[in-house]
Amino acid sequence: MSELRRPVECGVPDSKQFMHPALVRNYGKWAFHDRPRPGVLRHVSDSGEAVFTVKAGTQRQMDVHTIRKLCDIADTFCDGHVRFTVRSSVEFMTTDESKVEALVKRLEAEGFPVGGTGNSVGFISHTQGWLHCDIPGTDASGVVKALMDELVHEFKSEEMPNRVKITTSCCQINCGGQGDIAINVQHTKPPVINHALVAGVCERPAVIARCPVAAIRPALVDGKPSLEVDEKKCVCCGACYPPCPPMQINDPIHSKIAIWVGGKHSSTRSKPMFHKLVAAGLPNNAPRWPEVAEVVKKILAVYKADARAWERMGEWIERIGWPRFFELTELPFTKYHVDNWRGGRANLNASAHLHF
Amino acid sequence: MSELRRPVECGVPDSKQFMHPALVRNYGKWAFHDRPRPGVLRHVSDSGEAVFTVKAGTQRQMDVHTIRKLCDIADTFCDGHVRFTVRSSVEFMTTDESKVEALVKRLEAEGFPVGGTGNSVGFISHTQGWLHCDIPGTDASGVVKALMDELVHEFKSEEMPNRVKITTSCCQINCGGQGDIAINVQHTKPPVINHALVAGVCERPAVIARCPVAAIRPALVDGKPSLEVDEKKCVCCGACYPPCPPMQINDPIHSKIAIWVGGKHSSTRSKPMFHKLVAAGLPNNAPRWPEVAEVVKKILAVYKADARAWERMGEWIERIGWPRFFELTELPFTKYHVDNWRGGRANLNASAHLHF
Amino acid sequence: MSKKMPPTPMLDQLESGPWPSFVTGLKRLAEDGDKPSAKIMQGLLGQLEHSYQTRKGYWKGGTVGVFGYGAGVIARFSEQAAQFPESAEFHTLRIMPAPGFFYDTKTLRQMCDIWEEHGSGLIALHGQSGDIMFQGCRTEQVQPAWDKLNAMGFDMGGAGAGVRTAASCVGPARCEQACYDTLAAHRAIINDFTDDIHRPSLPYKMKFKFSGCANDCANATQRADVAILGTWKDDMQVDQKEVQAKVKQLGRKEFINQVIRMCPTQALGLNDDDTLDVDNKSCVRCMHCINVCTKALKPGKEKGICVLVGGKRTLKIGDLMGTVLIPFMKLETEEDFEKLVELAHNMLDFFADNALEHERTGEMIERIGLVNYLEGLGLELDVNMINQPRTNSYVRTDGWDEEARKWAERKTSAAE
Amino acid sequence: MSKKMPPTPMLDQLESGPWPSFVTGLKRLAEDGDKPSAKIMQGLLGQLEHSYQTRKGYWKGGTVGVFGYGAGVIARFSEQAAQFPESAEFHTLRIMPAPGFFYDTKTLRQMCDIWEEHGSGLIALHGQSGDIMFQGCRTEQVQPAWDKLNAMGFDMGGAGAGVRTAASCVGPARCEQACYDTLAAHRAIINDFTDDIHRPSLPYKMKFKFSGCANDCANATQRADVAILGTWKDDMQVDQKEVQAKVKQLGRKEFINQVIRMCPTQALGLNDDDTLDVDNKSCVRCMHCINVCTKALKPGKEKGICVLVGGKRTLKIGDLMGTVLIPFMKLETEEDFEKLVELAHNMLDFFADNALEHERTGEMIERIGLVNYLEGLGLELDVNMINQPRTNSYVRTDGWDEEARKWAERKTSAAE
Repeated sequence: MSELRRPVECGVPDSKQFMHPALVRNYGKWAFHDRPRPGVLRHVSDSGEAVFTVKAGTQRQMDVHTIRKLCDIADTFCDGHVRFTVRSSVEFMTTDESKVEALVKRLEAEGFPVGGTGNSVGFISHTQGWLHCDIPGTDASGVVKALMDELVHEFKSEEMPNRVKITTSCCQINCGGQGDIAINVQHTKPPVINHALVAGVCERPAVIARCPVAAIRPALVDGKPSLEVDEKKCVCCGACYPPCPPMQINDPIHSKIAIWVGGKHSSTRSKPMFHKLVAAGLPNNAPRWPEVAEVVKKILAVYKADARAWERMGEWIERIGWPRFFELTELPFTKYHVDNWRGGRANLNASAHLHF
Repeated sequence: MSELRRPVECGVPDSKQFMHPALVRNYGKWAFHDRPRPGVLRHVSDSGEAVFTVKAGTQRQMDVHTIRKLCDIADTFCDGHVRFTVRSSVEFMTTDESKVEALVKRLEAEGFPVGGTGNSVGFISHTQGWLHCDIPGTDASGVVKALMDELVHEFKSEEMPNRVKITTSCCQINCGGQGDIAINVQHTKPPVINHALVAGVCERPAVIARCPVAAIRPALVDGKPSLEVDEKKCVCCGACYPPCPPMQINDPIHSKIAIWVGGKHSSTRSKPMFHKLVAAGLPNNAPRWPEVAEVVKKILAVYKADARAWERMGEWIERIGWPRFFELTELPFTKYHVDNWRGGRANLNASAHLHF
Repeated sequence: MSKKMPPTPMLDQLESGPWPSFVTGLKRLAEDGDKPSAKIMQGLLGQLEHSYQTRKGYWKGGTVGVFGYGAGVIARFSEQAAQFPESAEFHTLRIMPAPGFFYDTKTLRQMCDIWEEHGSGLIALHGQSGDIMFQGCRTEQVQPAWDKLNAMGFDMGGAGAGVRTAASCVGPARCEQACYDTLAAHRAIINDFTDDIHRPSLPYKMKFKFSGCANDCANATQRADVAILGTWKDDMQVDQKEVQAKVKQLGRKEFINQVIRMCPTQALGLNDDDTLDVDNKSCVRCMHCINVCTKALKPGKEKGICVLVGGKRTLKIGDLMGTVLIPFMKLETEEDFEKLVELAHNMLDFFADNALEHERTGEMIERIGLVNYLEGLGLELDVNMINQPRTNSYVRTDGWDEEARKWAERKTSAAE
Repeated sequence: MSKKMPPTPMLDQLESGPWPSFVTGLKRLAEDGDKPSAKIMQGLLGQLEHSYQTRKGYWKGGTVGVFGYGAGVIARFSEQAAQFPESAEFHTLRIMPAPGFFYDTKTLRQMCDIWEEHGSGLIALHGQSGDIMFQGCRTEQVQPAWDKLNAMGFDMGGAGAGVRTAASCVGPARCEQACYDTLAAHRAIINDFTDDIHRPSLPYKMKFKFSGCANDCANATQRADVAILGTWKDDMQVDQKEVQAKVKQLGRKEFINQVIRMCPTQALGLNDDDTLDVDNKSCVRCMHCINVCTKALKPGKEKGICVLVGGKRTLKIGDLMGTVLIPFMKLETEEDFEKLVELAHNMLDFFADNALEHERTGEMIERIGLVNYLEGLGLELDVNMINQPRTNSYVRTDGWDEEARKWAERKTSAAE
């Protein structure tokens, strides 16, 4: 065996070497932008030069053939330059307005929906799921594909009151982060413990420390050191499962899907908001999760019809009030919606502000 | 000794027997109101009848001679009817517009400032203090008299952006409640314990339970059961003093005055707000508390100059931002302003909303 | 001037200035010739001056009462009795006024006469709880003073761990914004709770306050365990002609600034013809636009109350605002009032059974959770009770389907 | 079709529909004749179908790495190796892209070739942290694949308890709203932290994200321990002619609704001549009006950054948004960038020294208090760090005068 190579610890490369020359030319000198049509952006620089960007959706988990196909398009239309967005859309840039229409057509023809600009539903940010994760409750890629099939019109048009960011998470760690709509696994039963394996696999004090509600304690089971869960305290979050795989939290029946709405990272208008629970108990129904799709589509339809221009999901609900949200979406309101976590009192209505 | 009389448990009397007949006539039938001048309200009923109310300040703690003087005025102008407000102002009502001017003059001549209507500084709600309370850190009546002497112009005019409710509290129980400005005693040293008396006077477990930070524990001092305070934990709130007078919290030097702003009970526009700490460490400087008056006057002057129509103190600050509040009032901003009580994270700025 | 007058150099400084001086009043009482009240006041002035000099209070509590009642007299014994013997006992009688603090002069004069004879002549109108505070009474004078006040038709207020004296805004007596009869509600509740006022046996105090609208002039939201606020369910009333007049008066830009822009839920728009576009579904009944445009705008016609629960001051867990318990109920018929009184009793009973010693209702709810409180009272969950649903996934939801079914049933039966 | 293709009836249902199908991509790879990647994919498809059938995941972690680094490879071993031996090892290489996810096709094609040879041919563009995820690699192919990717000028991303790969918005490369050079800042920080990325030894992960303005397109506020957001200090730039054009385009009422009424601090007024009245002192740099009026409005000229600290996801204490640590600093000169990198190092060092095991920065600050964190970093307290001052009196303030003196000194020295 030959000697191993020391890594070149080079960090991230300079982006300018990969950028379209028009972006390099006008770097930091942009005057304004507008959107000639859904899926297309126009950025105009101080010099008057305009750059057109055509944006299209991808499957994120791409085979090399798909990537090469995108490269072919970039070579044909954009002098071999391409970029991706935070939400895995692909963007093609050109200074030649006459190429835009052909580029849009080509992308659509190759199966990449053009859109995701302005007040549209963007691609759903997601995690690895059954394809690659070691603790997943569901398969993010599948949920996202199934949903985007249903929402493709909203991706390709700009008919929403404001942009809609949807996220998914395959466990309650909430890798997907905050979203206008978040589709997250919600376990409903305490972990099932394989006591024979705990001592060998798990660092017990560390596992105990991970529990947010102090529901785990050391125990001797069949003469072996193990862990036990106080099931009255347990909130079924699965925090103990990653550090201790014998504490299996995933269950084909009892690991459900919950829907959260109104999360927002931006400080635009309102301060950033956490998403709020609106539906739970939905079945983890692979391969197309129709029950989840139904709830998401209903929420989007109501938001689209009722919200005003520029209101993000959470802002719209703050204006119309949660009573009206539950009324319009026809979702049940239950005791589980009432926050009982630390500081939950802040989520009670301490005012005479009422919506009827 | 004669036999004792059983009380007639009659509850509160019906108000209508004491009301001006015009109020009884138009009870529940009012159309609108306006304010012909500061200190005077006009209420018009559906029938078109108008009732004029003249409002004046009192000292709240009244000797019988003062009350009889008010009665004389009510007999002269209002057919013997009078009412008081929640904030101890006195109100005289008449349907005869021609009497209003004379009534105003008479009240002013008798030493009762006419005002307190609309967007004025109302009378300062206060507690009993050294005059009657068993745990007071200061004398509310004195603080209020000293301050109202300084603020009388703002009581008599309607020059504030919105109404200003000032409250005082002689200890951290905060009897005065929330206010646009709250002037409250803030102790700065742990209680001084007379260990000889604790066992005899205090129910020790109850005292321990009262402490919000669990800083009190049982102790044997000089062979006697007593209580001791963990001075590193103690927040000097004085909660232990009422149930255990030997735990003396009041101190002529170390019991200071703190100023809080932006409290609001109403749900008008914004939801109700708690007042926020802005100044502390002010001396308990009887009989006229000039240092307190200076801070209060400064805050009011800045609010008056800078706030927009209808902004209550707390709403104004939310708009201009706390950085500007501290800049305009020239008050120091310190680590003590940063909330470190349970849930205090909610009072950190979790956004990119910045005021420069 | 009587030679008994103590020197009061510090208090004297509170006699000057434009605001009515309580010190001047105290001194006038102390100078009242040979009246018993004068003696008490001489002692009191001496002790109060001593407090100002030393920056310390000198009263301690104790137990003084009247026959048949367990509360209502605030006992004060001086720790400086040797130095100021005349005011060694300086108790307060708490007497409940008529709701809305209405008086005729006959009543007030009679009260003055009684207090000059049996007390110090010092009366606070009113205490923070809403009582008439007859301040400064020797122990043996408490019962005779009370007998006379009670004979006038007045009753004693609350103190200690019981129901306390209530307070209400002026309400329909003189306000077009009142959405219910605050004075009647005040009287209906308090007069049904006299036993709990006069014989306190609760874990801690319980307060009711009544405001006719969201302006909350009675400061109920934070200052009462049970805050009863007026509101309405239908659309607000708009007189578009008066709106146009207001736009003209303020000017367009200022009208936008003062009315449109300040609506907390952006429920108002200004049409190009200067009429108002009201989105009543977004309106939260906050009263702002109605306050600005008193002639043009009014609450709707389907008026009623909402009930907030749990307001309190600092000790022990920090100040709390009340939170919504009943988003809306009518309060017009006798049955409506009975329903409200029944709710109040249920709230008191649950509090009596479940609160810890010295725990206020709001603290109890914080400890046990709103959902358990609702279950205890047999009240339905309503979305108006929350600001927003939970933001945290730490909850065990395996009863979801059952809860969803309950909600669906409620909705169906409500629709029927 | 190769006879090795496993039956995938459930996955097949994800091939239909308008959105690009990852399943179709996986199958195409599995059908790639005799390429090594085809075999891996056949196994992977079998196991994934099994997951869909049983609703369970079957990967377990482990330790696989490259020479010289302690992180960057996510090891995956199948718990169903006997049934699906071809994909028994299915590791991921995390590779950091250029800031802003810019590529030329030469680079992408080269990456594809490498991954077809050494891996499964499946690449995610990009992972949630912002890495290129080369997914599906056998253990012995990890080093050769890495050698080639590294030779291209790319480096490995973060994993485990170290600094993680960063993400940034498109920034000045193609956005007029960017208030600083997000791509340069991203590169400056990450390339100074390669040791902490590649040899993780922190209590838990640490993430940096870069957004050019409050729109936060990089989702930094909640998704990064250190969020660097663009802002400005002077007045926003207004082109009143373009404002008037926008009013004309939307109509007056709609302009009021969409712009004036939606400003979070009511900092905008509409003058009678349809120009904008901006109260810059009340403006919080939220970007809303600028988003609506891209031609008329722009950030000010005195641009810079603010730094938020402590964003994170649910475990352990619940999701946290970052809170303000540095309200404003310039980021233009080399010295400015050095200052930022130094701050980042100080934050990392303090975190390394003071956080508990598996505690994120935000949780540490929650535990020790912001004031102690600031003291630890030697940073000054600033009013922009708070939403509002404390509302609760439970604090011992006997050092007040000293703290007030410090503040006065700072103000004086700032004025000089």
